Amino acid sequence: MNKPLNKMAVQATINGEPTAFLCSPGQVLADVLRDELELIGTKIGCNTGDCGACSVLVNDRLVCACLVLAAEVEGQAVQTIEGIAEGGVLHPVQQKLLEHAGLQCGICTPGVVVAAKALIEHNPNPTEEQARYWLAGNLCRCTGYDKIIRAVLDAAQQMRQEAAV
Amino acid sequence: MDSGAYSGNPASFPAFMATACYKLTDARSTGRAVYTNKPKIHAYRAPSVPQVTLGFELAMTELAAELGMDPLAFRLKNAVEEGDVNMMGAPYNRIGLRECLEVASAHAHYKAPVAEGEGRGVAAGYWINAGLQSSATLNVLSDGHLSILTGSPDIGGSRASMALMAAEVLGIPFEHIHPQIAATDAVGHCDVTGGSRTTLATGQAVIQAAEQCVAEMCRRAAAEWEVEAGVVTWSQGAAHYGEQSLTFEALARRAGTMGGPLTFSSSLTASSAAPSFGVHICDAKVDKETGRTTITRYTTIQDAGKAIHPAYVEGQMQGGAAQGIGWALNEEYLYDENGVLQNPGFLDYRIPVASDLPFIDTVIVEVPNPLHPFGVKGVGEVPIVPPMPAVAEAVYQSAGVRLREMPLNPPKIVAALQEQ
Amino acid sequence: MSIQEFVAPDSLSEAKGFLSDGAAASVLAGGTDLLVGVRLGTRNPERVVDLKKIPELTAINIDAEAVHIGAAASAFSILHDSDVPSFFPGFAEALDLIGSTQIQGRCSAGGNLCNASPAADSIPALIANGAQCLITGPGGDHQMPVEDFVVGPSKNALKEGELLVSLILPRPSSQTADAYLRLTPRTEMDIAVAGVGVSLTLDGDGTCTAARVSIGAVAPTALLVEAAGAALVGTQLDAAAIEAAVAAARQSACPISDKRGTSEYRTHVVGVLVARAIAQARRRIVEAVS
Amino acid sequence: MNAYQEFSIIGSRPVRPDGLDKVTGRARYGADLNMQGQIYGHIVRSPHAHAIIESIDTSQALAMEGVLAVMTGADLPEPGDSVLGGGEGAIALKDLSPMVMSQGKVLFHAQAVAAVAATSPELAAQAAALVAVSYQVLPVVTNMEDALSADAPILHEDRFPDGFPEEPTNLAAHISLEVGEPDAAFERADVVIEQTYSVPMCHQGYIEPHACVARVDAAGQVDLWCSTQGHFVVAQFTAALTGIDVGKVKVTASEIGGGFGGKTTVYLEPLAVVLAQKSGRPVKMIMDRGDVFRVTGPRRVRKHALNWAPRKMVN
Repeated sequence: MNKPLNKMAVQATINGEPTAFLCSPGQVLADVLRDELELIGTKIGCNTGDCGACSVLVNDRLVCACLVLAAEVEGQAVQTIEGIAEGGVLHPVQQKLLEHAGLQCGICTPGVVVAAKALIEHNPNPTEEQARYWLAGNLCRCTGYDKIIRAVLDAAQQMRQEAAV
Repeated sequence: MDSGAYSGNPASFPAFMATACYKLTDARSTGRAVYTNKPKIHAYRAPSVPQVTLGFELAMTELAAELGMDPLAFRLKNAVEEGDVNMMGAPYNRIGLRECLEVASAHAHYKAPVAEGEGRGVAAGYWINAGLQSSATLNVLSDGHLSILTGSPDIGGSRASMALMAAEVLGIPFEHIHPQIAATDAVGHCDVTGGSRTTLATGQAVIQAAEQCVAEMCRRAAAEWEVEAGVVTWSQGAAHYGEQSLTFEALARRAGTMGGPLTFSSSLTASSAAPSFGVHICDAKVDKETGRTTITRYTTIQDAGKAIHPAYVEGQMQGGAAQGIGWALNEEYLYDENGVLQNPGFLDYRIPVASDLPFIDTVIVEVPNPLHPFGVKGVGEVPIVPPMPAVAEAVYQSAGVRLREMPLNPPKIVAALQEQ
Repeated sequence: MSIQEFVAPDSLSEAKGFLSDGAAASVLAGGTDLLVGVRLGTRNPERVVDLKKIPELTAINIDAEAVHIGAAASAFSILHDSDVPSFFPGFAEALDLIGSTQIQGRCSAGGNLCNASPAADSIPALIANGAQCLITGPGGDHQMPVEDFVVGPSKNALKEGELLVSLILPRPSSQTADAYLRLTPRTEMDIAVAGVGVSLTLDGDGTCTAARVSIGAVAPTALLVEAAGAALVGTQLDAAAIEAAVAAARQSACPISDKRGTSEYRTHVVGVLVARAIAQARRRIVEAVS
Repeated sequence: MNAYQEFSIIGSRPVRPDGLDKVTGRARYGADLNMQGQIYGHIVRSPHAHAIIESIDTSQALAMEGVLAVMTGADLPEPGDSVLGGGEGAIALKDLSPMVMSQGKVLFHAQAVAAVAATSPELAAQAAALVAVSYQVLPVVTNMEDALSADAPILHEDRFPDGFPEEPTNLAAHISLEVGEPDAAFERADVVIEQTYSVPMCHQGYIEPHACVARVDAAGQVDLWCSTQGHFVVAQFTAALTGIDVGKVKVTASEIGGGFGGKTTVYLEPLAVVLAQKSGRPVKMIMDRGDVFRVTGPRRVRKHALNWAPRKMVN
């Protein structure tokens, strides 16, 4: 009754590095990132796309890694929380979350960082309402979202100023 | 109340907590806990107090209305203060309910007119706050940094508050302090992070250990200077006597030749817990056709004793308010007749998402706890107590229907409006 | 997971082969329903056929008569197409309401339709716009209206080996606009308790010359309420006409009571949404003309 | 009077020391630690909310390749009459033990009845499905009014709260508090308000599901990593539930992804320890989100009748 191990070889660019991994056909990207590639910053809160803790970018598109089959990313570019700080320099969203105390337990934080980065790339000047709706898929039970939203808007403003210089 | 399948947490607290904000001379509270085929209930943020406070606070508001009084002024008239005794017979020490009510009355939110079609509700809340057992060990490192070990898991920033308190006592930079959560074999016993006790009780162990460190460093400096230990003073991160001084870093670097490793531990059962109070103001707009409620403005005011790291105190206030708003509007377990939960996921167990909430304004009131060296009071639990009655009153003021069964979801509001 | 095989064909004919050789196969477009179903044990495919490498299935093409949206095109790509949201703002609203930004990055209008949930947001919007399904299969290609495609909760009209290729929405005139509204307890991350899609056409003096009203989450499938549309045609969309459309919609509704809402509430609120969606579609036409 | 009257750094807002790890994804939570050679635990849960377990046959699961241990409630020592913890967190062992794994009777849906450990999560799930449990299904009662009715099914045949009849009931506890003269107060009241309020069962809703990994070495020393609000409590509860000396149970608290009171007890940890003992391998367990809602810490459902007779409240 045990089926033989049925692994697929997948090649993708993960956080800028060409990466090859083996996965089973039904394995989701979140599990491969965490268990095979030791990228444990992608968190699993629900496994059904309802909490956003596993948010990653696939070809710059914001998705839940629990709802992507690992085999689907063949030839694609995946960016996880581990790839957001470039050369050890924090992304403004990361820096502003720290400064605004926009995290308490921190389990949602990697997903929030990835989603907020995608928001600002998509819309460099989001309103409060736009930020709230964009991040509605990132559940946070600790903060009431207040300091998260302030941090994201502040990061966007800083990035606009830097872009203008 | 429903215990679920097994008993556990005692049912005795909440009854008196409902009345804890006001001077009551005569009262009786009875409660029954019942077994049902559901999971055993467990502690949840200010266990049971929001539930009993709902009724009491709504009654206070209704009574104020009947008397033609402002609901905050009515509460202020009846608010407990130092020396009053609660239903458990315990006298209050210096507490901050009056201050919170006064700040709320004067707040720009409360002064602002209620927008067309909206309603406003206010409510107060109380939580006893726990002390319990805590331990901390401080290790002075050879480069003048400090490691702090405690056994209190950090859920909302307590490592930052531990480092701040140690920095305050020792006078060394915050960045030189490295707080860690140690395993059970590496530090003395700590009870759970819960009951709003960690910054208060584990923090007090840190403060005591840091004070031991200061005393020992002063002794060592005195020995170096060949003076009585009592004449050496500690300030700005250094021991001083006359013109002479020895810094924390110097004493750390020379520990090996001045008496050995500098390690200090403190364990205690904190008797310094003090009750905490909060007042919330909620504006809400009910769409009377669909029954949907939008929270349009929300303000929380709370006595934190002394706020060690104000941003994380605000965070507790905002997070507690958000959870309470979730309870008020949508959250509930739905069982079928076989005892099977119908909504075991975040899709249908609806906690608030970012677009469901406005910014949540905060005002930290600081009435120091006289039993704590820094004046700290617990802050994590009070903020979930007032939201249900505050939201329910705002819904009533907006929609004109008074609902006493939570949550105030759209079908319930429409049904009540149609009945009217 | 039970999935034993993952294939990503790059042509329709190859895909059809994978779907018709007898294996228990499921197509994967966005995966937002399939992978949740596998996780919760309600779906059990052995083979997954990823459709996103097939050009026809992800393309969005606009010709003189119609807009053709590949069945596997993601909500995100439709929402950020240069033309589709301005042609069909109501359809775009429906897609924008599905799940989160993350879900919209993956889910597809075709998948939302094939999944055939009674509460799917995009289906009433498609029905209101008179959309057709282009289906390919062993017997060749054929079309059918969206309202006939869903035959029951989680049941669609696709036969063994058939595949939904694209959705075809007739191009609206400048006097036509649509709207989609739904009711959920939360603002986002929720499933419709009731949903309404409306498409209206007005002539120069504001008389309604065509109207389609579709309601979702209040019956086993999304419904085209012909009587509601008929109540509007020939009127100036006055209060009486709107009330008649609302009554027709409520009459067609036969909702269940469940964890998301009672039957009474759903019936009530679907009428509220019909009136509001009509007002919104009319406003769009008036604003576009002025 | 406070010992410190003025502050130099208290009240400022520095960046928290653990912040960098949390915004970069490096912080390790309950599910983020792997021990060398670890296998995976999976819990068999009851499909019924009220039932007597007639028999459990684990032989088929145990025979599966890759399955290294199976356990049932019989592998936990009989709970005695001891009470663990103190204050708000106090709990009788006889309430805690069956909550973690049933020992003969199932009292709520999805209650744990057995667990397996296998070399992959998928295998463990498949093996769990092969554990054959035979139930005698009993009537279910899910609300308080019905639970107190005369013909209600009784959950605990052996419990008699103080001051209540000889026959067992579903009444778990009864408390009363009084100050002053409430009866007289009602008589002289200006206004009496009588209302009933109710609040449903709600969940803490922390985003991180329960998770742990446990190792037991040849000397019986337990090394346990888990997400908890109190790892000393985990050590104490786990030791009591498994019959191991507390001194042999080392618990390391991972970063914790929210708790709000819901992570002040144990659900998985004692089971992971028993499976690790039996298999000789470290055992990792992660709770499924649905099970977090189904079996862990909801807050009380409460109906609250208020009878209030305020007088001279306005002076």
